[in-house]
Amino acid sequence: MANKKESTLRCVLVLSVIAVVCGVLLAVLNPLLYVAPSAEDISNYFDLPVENPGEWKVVDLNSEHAGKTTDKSGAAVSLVAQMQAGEETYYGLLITTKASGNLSECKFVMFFTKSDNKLVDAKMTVDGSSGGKYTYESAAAASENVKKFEEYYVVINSATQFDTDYSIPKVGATLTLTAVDNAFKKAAYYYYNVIMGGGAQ
Amino acid sequence: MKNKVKDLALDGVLRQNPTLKLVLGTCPTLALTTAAMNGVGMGLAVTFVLMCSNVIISSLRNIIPSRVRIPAYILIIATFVTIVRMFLNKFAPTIATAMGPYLPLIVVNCIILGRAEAFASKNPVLDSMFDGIFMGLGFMLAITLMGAFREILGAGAIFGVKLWDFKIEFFTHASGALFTYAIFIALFTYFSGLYSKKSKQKTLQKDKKEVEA
Amino acid sequence: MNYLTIIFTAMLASNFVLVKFLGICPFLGVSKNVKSAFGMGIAVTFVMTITCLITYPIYTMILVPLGVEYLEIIVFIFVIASLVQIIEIIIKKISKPLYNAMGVYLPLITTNCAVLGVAEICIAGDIVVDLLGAVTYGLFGGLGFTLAMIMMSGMREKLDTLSLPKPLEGFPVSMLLACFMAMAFNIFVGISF
Amino acid sequence: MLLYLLANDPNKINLVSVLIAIAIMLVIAIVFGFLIMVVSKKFAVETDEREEVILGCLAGANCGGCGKAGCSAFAHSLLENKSQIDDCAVTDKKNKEKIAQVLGIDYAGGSTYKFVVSCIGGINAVDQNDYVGVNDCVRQTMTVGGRKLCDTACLGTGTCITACKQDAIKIVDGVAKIDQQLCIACGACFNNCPKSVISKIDGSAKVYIACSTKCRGKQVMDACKVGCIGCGICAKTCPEEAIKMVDNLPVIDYSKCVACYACLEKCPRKVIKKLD
Repeated sequence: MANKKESTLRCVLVLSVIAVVCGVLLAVLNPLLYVAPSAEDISNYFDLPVENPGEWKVVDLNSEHAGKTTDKSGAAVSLVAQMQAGEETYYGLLITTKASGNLSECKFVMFFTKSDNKLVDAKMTVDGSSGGKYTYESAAAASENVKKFEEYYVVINSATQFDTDYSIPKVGATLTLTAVDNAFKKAAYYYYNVIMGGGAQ
Repeated sequence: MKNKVKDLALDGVLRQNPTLKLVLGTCPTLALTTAAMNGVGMGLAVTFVLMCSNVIISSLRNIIPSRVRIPAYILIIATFVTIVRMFLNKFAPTIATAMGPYLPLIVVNCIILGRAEAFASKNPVLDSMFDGIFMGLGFMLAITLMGAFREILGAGAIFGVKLWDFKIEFFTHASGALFTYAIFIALFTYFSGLYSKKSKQKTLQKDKKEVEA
Repeated sequence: MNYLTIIFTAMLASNFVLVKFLGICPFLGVSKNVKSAFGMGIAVTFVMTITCLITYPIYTMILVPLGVEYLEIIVFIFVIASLVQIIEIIIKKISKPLYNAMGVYLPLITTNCAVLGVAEICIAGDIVVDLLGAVTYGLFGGLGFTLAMIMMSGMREKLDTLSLPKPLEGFPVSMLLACFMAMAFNIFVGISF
Repeated sequence: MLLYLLANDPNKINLVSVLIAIAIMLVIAIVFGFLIMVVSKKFAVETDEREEVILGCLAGANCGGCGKAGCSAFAHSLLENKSQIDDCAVTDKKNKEKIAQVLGIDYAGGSTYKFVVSCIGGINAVDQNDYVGVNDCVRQTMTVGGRKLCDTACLGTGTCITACKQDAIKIVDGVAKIDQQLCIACGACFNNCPKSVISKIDGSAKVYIACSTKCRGKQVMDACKVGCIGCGICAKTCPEEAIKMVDNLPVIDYSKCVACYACLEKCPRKVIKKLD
């Protein structure tokens, strides 16, 4: 049975040679093609229509408040960047929400003006719903009226949540809507506690 | 050499179409055919991986001992899939996210390992390369057609371009995928059955004529 | 994430075959009769559990700390392929009857998307957060697979006696059957604890 | 392409991560490679080497299309001839011929066997009841042994038709008829006929007996207008003594038969048929 072609040593040798060659090939290719998530995300998602926009600079994440998608809040701040345009500084928050059931991870990007803590724009950039485009439209509609967020920013005084309670509009796509809702709550929470420095805890 | 290529081409796309005749690689077919664009992207990725792995495997076929055959083949296939994943992440992130979890699953796509074992490990390099290309194209053709079918009915659009507002949600769901796949296989067997019966009749008549002549 | 959710999601909410569409090739191929379907199901469950047991620690303990996550696909699939081969040989030697019932499907499992799928899901970290979670996901994912296999093969045996038009026989009719089963499983998708 | 990438940021590939990658791949390859080899040596089980050869010819796609669980199982059942080569739709023709040689049977190129329906009853055979149900011979035989009075009669409900992948079988006047041109002698009908009316005869056969009843004279006349009454004329007239009467049914020894068709002309019930 152990003829030359099948001897243990030869088999293990051939296997490890192939494995090492594959490993090396990938090890060499990977750093070249590696795209740092933040750089890629910024180029894809962070575009804010404002006159003489500066360059988005990544601000390091305060991991204590950023949270993870798996924790109770169901959303996490995955990237924070800052941009100087003229005299106004803008903050960009990239929020990733939890995947549940058929809805995979969604990504939202929200821009605030530092001077008056006003939410300038909120967009759903990665639509995780597998139900095709129709869930996106209903979610976008929902995020439109949730975007009355500006009134909320004024009332962000409580450390954690919005002050006024509101219910999610019943527009089908409940999974997507909860994701939108979680995203806005996490953004408010992070902005209030880290950027506004009101972090009581 | 010329008819060998034609023969492999016919095999890959028509006679032995991996998705419709051998019913291999069903997992990505069902999951990704929500849009024709996905079909094209997936098809290209599979064709690339299939071609490269067929070439490498058939060039190494005498070196790899038969007992560790499967792990070795899978290593080679996995390397190419990772390379595709890296290139896609860097140069075409939108397609990468669209394919999502199904990109790594090309590795266990039954077509690739199936062809590697059935064809590449027994035939010379050039034939394996052509076989890889045509099998990949056959797969791509099938899933793009299915993708278009489901996109037109399910989302009222084709290649992302909105056609009309009439939508049947059924086709975007999982069960719609199975339904479409069943119809496509039935149509394929029907027509190929028709074709082979006609060709069988033709050969019979030809034999009779020779006998009389 | 408590384990009850993992069990429910793995078995029903995102059932490997009918919701996530993984492992369809053996699901359609081997479900001609209930006995072989059950054998295949148990073999898949067995391999999926062991795969989670081995690939999860490899990823978390070795790949991530060393910063070589890109090797993930290669290492996983290599481990799965070798595992399947080893298990097949061992079972073939230890007990022939067990091998005839279950092991004979093992070579099929290497090309089974569900096994690599479960490894990917465990390390994605959105449901599974620790080793015990990973193993439960593997175990109940496999049982979900077996459940779907048994239901499918039970019905398919009845199907053979129908007189169907020629092109519809074989795969198409079993796919239509799976289509209705997928519809049934859709009700679980919305529910999550 | 690679050069372009290498050119613009050569310093990015730090050596350490390459070494780590090599180390991990090496360790895993050796560990599992060694495990596989040790296990396969220690747990070596002697398998019929013909199975390896057949497995080599098979497509190896392990798709399970043949109903068996993968190619090694299919090769195994081929050796115990529990399944036919044609069950595997994936393997191409050349390999199938190779497998046939290993199994010692001929394949589709004038195979050593022919399959014929040994019954011409159909509408001429008397029905003992009218069966209403799933039109499938298996179900019909299960009910009361089928609707025909003669227990070896073809029921004409087409299980063989569904079994035959070549569409070679048609129902003519209530009896299944195999078109020898289309038939590739895969034996699917032979395996699936519940009444085993389809018989497997030698490939060189020119004539066959289109009846399989074991009764004699009057009993046959009551059950079927055209059945063989076991008179034995064919056995007497055959110049080569190729036909013997085995419990009232003629059996042809095809090695002796010279196809002179004497039996065919003499048979009063026209039960002996020519094989085109």
